[in-house]
Amino acid sequence: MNLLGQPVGLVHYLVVGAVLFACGVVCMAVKRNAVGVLMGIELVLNGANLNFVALGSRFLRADSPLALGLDGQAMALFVIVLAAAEAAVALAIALNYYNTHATIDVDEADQLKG
Amino acid sequence: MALEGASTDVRRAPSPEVPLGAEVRNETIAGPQANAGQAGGLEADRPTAPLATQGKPLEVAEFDVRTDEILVNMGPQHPSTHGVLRLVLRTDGEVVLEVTPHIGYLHRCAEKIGENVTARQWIPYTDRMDYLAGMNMNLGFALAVEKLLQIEVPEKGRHLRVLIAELNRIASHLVAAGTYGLDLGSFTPFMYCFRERERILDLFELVCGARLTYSYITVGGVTADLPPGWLQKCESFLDQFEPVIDELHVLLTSQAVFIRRTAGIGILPAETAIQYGCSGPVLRGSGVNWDLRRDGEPIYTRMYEGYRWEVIAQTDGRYPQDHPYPPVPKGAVLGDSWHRFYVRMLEVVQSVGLVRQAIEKYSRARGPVGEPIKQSQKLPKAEAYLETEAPKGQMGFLVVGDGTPVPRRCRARSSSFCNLSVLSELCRGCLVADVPAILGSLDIVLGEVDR
Amino acid sequence: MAVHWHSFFFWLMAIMACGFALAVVFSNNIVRMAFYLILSLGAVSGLFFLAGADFLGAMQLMIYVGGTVVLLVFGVMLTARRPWVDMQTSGGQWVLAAVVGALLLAVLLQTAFSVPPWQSSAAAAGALPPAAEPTAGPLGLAMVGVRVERMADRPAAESSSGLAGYLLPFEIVSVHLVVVLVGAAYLARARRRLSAAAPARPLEEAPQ
Amino acid sequence: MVDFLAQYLGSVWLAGTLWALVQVVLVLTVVMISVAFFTWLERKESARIQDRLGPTRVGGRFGWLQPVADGLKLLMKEDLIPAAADRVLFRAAPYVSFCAAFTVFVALPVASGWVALRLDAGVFFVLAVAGLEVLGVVLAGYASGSKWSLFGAMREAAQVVSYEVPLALSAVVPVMVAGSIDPVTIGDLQAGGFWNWLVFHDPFTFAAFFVYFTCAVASVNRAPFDLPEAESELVAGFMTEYSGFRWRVFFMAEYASMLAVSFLLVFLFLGAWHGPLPLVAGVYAVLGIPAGHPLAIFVAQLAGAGVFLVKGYLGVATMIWLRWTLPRLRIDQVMTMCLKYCLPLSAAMFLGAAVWLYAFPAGVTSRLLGPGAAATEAAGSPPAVAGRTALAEGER
Repeated sequence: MNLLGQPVGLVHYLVVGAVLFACGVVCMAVKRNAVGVLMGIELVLNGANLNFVALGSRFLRADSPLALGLDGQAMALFVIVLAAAEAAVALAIALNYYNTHATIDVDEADQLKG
Repeated sequence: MALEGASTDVRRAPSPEVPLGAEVRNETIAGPQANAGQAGGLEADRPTAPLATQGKPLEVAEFDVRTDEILVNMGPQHPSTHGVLRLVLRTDGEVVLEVTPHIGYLHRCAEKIGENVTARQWIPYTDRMDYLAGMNMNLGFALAVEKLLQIEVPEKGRHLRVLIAELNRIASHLVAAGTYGLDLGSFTPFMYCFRERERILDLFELVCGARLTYSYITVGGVTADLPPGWLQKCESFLDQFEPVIDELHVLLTSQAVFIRRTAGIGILPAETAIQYGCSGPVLRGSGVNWDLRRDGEPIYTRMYEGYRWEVIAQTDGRYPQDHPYPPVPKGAVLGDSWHRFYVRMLEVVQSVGLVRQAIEKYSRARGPVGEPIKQSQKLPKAEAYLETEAPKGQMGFLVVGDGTPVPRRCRARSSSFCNLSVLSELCRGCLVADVPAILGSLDIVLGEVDR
Repeated sequence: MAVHWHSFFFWLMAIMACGFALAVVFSNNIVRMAFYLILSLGAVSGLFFLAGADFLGAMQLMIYVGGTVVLLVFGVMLTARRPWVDMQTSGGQWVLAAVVGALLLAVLLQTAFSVPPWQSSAAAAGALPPAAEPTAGPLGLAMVGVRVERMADRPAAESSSGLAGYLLPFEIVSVHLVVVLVGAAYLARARRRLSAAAPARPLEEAPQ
Repeated sequence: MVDFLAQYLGSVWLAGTLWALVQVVLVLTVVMISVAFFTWLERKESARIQDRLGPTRVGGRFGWLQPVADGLKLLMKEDLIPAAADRVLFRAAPYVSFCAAFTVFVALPVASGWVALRLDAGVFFVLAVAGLEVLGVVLAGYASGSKWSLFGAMREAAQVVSYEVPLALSAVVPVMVAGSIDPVTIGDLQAGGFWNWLVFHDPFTFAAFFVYFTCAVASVNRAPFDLPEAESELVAGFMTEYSGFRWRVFFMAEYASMLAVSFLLVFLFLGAWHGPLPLVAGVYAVLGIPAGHPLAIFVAQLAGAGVFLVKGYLGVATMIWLRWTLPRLRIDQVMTMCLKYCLPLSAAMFLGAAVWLYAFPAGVTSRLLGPGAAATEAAGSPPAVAGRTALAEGER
C-alpha cells in the first residue's frame, strides 16, 4: 500500500484525532501528577479540535453537503480559547493544592477542605 | 557626627579584624576552611538540604506560594565578583534573603612575609594588595615606616608623592566606574575607562618601568625622580582626560537606566557605615565628611598643605564642588549605590585638580625628592601605625621594629575588607540583580581583602 | 515513485503528533512530558495548516504551544521538587487504563472509518491545500456576526437564516476569559503579609 | 515557476520538489548569511562605539571572515553536558529555539510576491512562531541542572510571555489600519513614498511603532532586556552550561529572531519593500518602460528585496546600538515596564487607531479636502483598502 502516493482524506484526520483522544484519556487515567492530568486534558481537546477542523476543511470535504465549513474552525477556535482558560484555572488550583498539601499527587486529594 | 568607629585608633589595629558590626558572624569571615561543614559549603549546596538558619530569621515579604529557598554560589568564578570572592546567596526566587561572603581565595601570607624581609623589601608586597592602586599602597607603608623612623621626606618629594598618589587614585576610580558599568550590563564605559587608565599606566611606566606593581614610592622618598619631559606628558593627559569625564557622566551617572538600577539600592546609613568601619568613598557616599587627607595624622596631612581641595561628601544636601555634572536625581537616597558612585566620579575631578596643583608645586620646589633608606637601616624598638586615604578607603599599616632591619610584625588594615563586611547588611531583601550592583558600588579589591 | 507531498507531510505530522502523544503517556518526568506535549501540539498545528486552516494553525501555535505549555512549564517549576517528581502508577492502574484506552480507541476508529471515505476533487487531483484562500478575515467577521463566506451565494434579502455568526458565543467567551483571568489570578495570588520589618525598598518599582 | 520547470524536467512532481528545495535553500541561506553578518556587525559596531577597531585580520582588512573563524572555533570546542543535566532535553533545547527562529522566515515575503509560503494569517503566524523560541530557552534552563540556568529560564518565561501581549497588540494596530494580516497585502498597501508608510498613517500607529520596537527588543532578549542571559548577574543565564556548537545554535537563534522581529517591524510600519521614495516606478515612468513587463516586475522585486533587507538590517543595527549603550534593567523594572507602560499604551493605541479609522475612513486628507477628494482617493486606493471598505459595507 503506497501511503505516500495517495491523497489524504477525512478519515486520516479522524484516525489521528482518535489516537490523540485515546492517549489523552489514558494519560488522564494513569498520571498521578495534577499537571500530568492537565496534559491529558490538553491532548483530548486537541483530538477533538482536529476532528472539527477536518470536518470543516474545504480541502478535505468541499464536495460534501455535510462539510462544516467555517463553523468547524470557529468551534475549534472556541475550544482553543476555552482550553487556555481552563489550563490557567487548573494551574491556579494545582498551585493552591500544592500550597495546602505540599504535593501535587491527585491521589492524595481525598478531602475537600484544605 | 561621632567618628569613633572610623577613627585611626592605633590600639585597635593589630587585633584580629572583626568588623564592629556584631551582626556579621565571625565564622562567616573566617575563610573557606571554616565553612567546609556548613550548609553553605559546596557539598551541601542542594536546595533540599535543610538550611542552617544562622542568625535571626529574616523578615521579608512573605508569599503564600510555597517556594523553596535555594542556596546559590556566586563566585569564585563569577563574572561580577571582581576577583575570587565567593558569595553564598540564599534566595527565594529572585529575592535575596541573605548574602554570606566567603573570602580567602587570594590569601598570600603577605603579613607573615613582612616579618622575614626588611621594610624596604616589603614594599613590593604592598603593591599586590590593592593592585589597582599600587602607588597608594606603597605610600601608606612608606609613611608608616617613616613615622617609625621619624624621618620626613623633603618638600619636593612630598609634592611628587601627592602627584603620583592622586594620579593613581584617578586610575583606581576609573576601574571602579568602568567595572561598575559592566556590573550593570553597560559595556562601553568600561572600555572608555580602561582606555584612560592605560594612559595613566603609560605615565607610570615612564616613571618606574612597571605598569601594575610599581614599588615606586618607597621608604624615604621615591626610587627615582621623574624623567625629563614627564610633566608635560602628564599635563597633556589631564587636558584630554577632563572631557572624557563628561562622557562617563552621560553614559552612567545621568543615564536613566543607570539611575533606576542604582538610586535607592543598597542604602547604607551613616551610622551603619561607621559601625562597620567603612571608609573612603563608601563612607563619604553616606554623607560622612571624613577624609584622612584632611583629618589624618600630621605626617600624612602635611603632604596636602597648601592644596586647594575639599572633602567630597554631601553635607546639608549638597556636594561641595561647584561642578557642571548632573545633579542628584530624584529617587537617590544618601548612602545608596548611586551616591557612592557619584562620590568616586567627583573625586576623579578633584584628583585632576590636585594633580595639576602638584605639578605646579613640584616644578617650583627646589632640592631633592628624598633618598630611599638603606636596606640595612635598623628599625627602632617601637611601633608605628598609620592610616592613609587610599582610593578604596583607609589603608592602615602597622610596623613593629625590634632593632633589626627586619620588622617584628607587619600588619595591614584593609579598607576593602571592612567595606565588604557591610555587604550582607546591604543585600538583605534585595533582588539577585542588585547584588552585583551593590557589590560593585563598594568597589572592593580581593588582593587587599585577602592579602 | 512520485511522492504526494501533501500526504508526505500529513504522515510526518500525524506520526509526530501520535508518537509524542504516546511519549507523553509513557514518560514519567513531568518536564519531558511537557516537552513531548509541545511537540505533539506543534504537529497538530501542522495538521491544521495542511487542512487549509492556517489562521487556526497559527492560533494553535500561539495559544496552545506558546501560552499553555509555558504555563505548564511554569507550574512544573513551581511545584516539582528535585529529584524530579515521578509518581509511579501501579501496574493494575496501567492495565485498567490501557484496556479502557484501547476500547475507546477501537470505538473511535470504528466511527472514523464509518465516515464516507471520499476525498474532494481538489485533493484527489493532488493540488496543494488552499493556503491562499483567506480564512482569517471570514473567521474574524464570523466572530462579530457576519458570515461573509456565505453571503456570496445568497441574496441579501433573505439574510436571517444560515448567516448567523458567532457574536453571542464570542461575547460569552470574552466575558468568560475575563472571569477566568481574574479567578486564576485570585486563586494563585501572592497573599503578602508585610511584616513590621519590611525590606528597605519595596520590590515593585524602583524610584524614578 | 513549477510549470516552467516542468516543461524541462518532464514531471510536475520533480519540478515542484525542486522548486520547494530552491525556496527552502534560498530562505535558509539568506537568514544564515544574515546571522553571520550580524555577528560581524555586532563586533564591528560595538568596536566603533567603544573606540576600538574590532576584527581586522581574518579575511582581509575588515575581518569579514571573522564569523567563519568563530564558527570553526565553536565547532572544535569540547561539547560538555553537565552531570546534573537532563541529557535528552539538554540536547534538544537549542534546536527547539533554532527551529522556532528560522521557521518564521517561511512566511515572511522579501518582496512583492516573493514569499516561500503565502499565508493568509502571515503576521499572526510570524508572531506565534517567534514566540516559540521561549520554549527552547526554558527547556535549556531547566535541563542544564544549574541554578543560574534555572534563574535565566524563569526570567525568560516571565519576560517573554508578558511581552508577547503588548507586542501582538501593537502589531495589531497597523494590521487594523491595513485591514489585513497578510504581509503581502500590508506591504503592497504602503507603496508610493514614505508618507504612505503605516508608521506615518496616524499618531496612533506612530506611537505603536515605538511600543512595538520596545517590546520586540524585549521579546528577543536584547539589552537592555537581556535578563535571561545577564552575564554580570547570572553568569550566562540559560546558556551557562552550553558550549561549542550547541551554544552556537542558541546564538544563531537569537540573531535570527532579532532579524525576524525587525523584518516584521519593516512590514508593519516602515513600508515593507518600498523605498522612501518611489524611485523604481519613477525610473520606469521616465524611461517609458512598461511596469507590467515581466522583466520590469522582476527588477522592481529585486530592488524591493534589497530595500527590505537593508531596512531589516538597520533595525538589527539599532538593537546592537542599544545593547552597547544602555545598562541592563532589573527584572522587576522589566515587568513594570511591560505591564504598567507597554501594555496600557498598546491597548490605548489600538483603541485610538480604531477611533481614528472610524473618524477618517479614507484618510485625513480626504476628510479635510472634502468628499470629492475622498472619492478619488478611494478609487485609487490599493485593493486591501478597497477590500476592507467592502467588508465594512457588508457589515452594515
